[in-house]
Amino acid sequence: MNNTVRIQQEDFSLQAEVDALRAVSKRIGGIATFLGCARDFSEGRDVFSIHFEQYAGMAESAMQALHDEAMAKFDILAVRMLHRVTTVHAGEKIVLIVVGAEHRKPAFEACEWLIDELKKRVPIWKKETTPNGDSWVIQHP
Amino acid sequence: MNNTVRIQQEDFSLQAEVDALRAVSKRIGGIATFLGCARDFSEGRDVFSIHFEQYAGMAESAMQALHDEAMAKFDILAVRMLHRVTTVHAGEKIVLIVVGAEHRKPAFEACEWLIDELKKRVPIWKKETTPNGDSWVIQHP
Amino acid sequence: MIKLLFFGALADKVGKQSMQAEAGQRLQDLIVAVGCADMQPLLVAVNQEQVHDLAYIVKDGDEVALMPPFAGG
Amino acid sequence: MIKLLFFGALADKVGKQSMQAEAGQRLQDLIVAVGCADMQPLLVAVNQEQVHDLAYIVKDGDEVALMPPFAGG
Repeated sequence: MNNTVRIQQEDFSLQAEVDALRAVSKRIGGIATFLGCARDFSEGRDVFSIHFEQYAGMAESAMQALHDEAMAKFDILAVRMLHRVTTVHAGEKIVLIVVGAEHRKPAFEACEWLIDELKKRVPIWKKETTPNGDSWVIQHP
Repeated sequence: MNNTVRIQQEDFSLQAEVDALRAVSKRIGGIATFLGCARDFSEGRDVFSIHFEQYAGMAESAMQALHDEAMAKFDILAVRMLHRVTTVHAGEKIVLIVVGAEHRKPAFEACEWLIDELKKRVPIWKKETTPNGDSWVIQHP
Repeated sequence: MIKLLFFGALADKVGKQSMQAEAGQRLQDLIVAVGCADMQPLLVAVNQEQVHDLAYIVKDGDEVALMPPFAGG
Repeated sequence: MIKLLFFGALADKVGKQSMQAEAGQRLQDLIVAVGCADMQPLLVAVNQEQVHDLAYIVKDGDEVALMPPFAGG
């Protein structure tokens, strides 16, 4: 299977990622995932598509650092993180976080922490195409 | 697709369930899932298999009530809940909760609330087969 | 008559999964009569709805379930 | 010489994605020199690590990135 932390253009398979994580250990009893998808509506206006841009190199190493920090900080057994950098349309997948742990509580905590921190620490930007033209998105906390 | 709330013997497909949920609305921006699997080790001893038993009828209606309560309580767009009632071995899937929302926070909250409440309110029991014989599991909070 | 159901560890202890019983008695008396009074914690459902008031008098046709704490997931 | 990179809305405003600049100047002076001083909030990375001390003097071969707040996920 591919690396546990990836930034890629191509779509990914939720099933393949969760299966790869489950194969890590039979001690895994709970798997929490977060899948982020493009919506057709944001901040009160239609969105036709979203274009993602990254700081190549720094983005992947920032994600790897989050992976390592989560493994140290939470009582979890495995993490997979993926972010697409391309142009997506409504309903398409953007980001995936999968966390496996013996028990559900740390799996949920780590999963939510990882997506929150990814938004703060990983150099990726997005530009939305709307009926009124293109605009860069300012992230809300 | 099948019902959004199900108790069944057969294994299920994470992919199929998440895809069915995503098809509900293009307003869905965040999907939180919890997948519970059988572990090969619990409470300090090996576990060969886990057998699940339900109060047929009441179990599915209790799950449906949780579904409806979550839809009313959280700012979410769709929920799918499945629980298997059969004998499973280490690594096999047991339970799945999938929650789709516009934003990630309520998706996580509802997903965690649903699995917590499922354990409290749905009449399902499990018996573990260990090297020392069978024993019914007493759930910890 | 009512139908009485036992689940999980309770079914093992009682040695059966179901039995018939007389209507007109309180749940608390029924629990004593079938030898489950010392099996705590004990959850009770009447017609598939959990009940907490054990003074409830079972009616003809009721389905009463005596259950150990749930352990799904 | 150093390499200067611009991302997202900053690249649009500056009208380019990268340029060369002289080593030996402080980050805060460099930001003023390339006309980005009024583009706040502004995040800065040197050699792919975020830095907060804008008194840092850029060295020959440094890769300096000027970035708007991140918006992944």
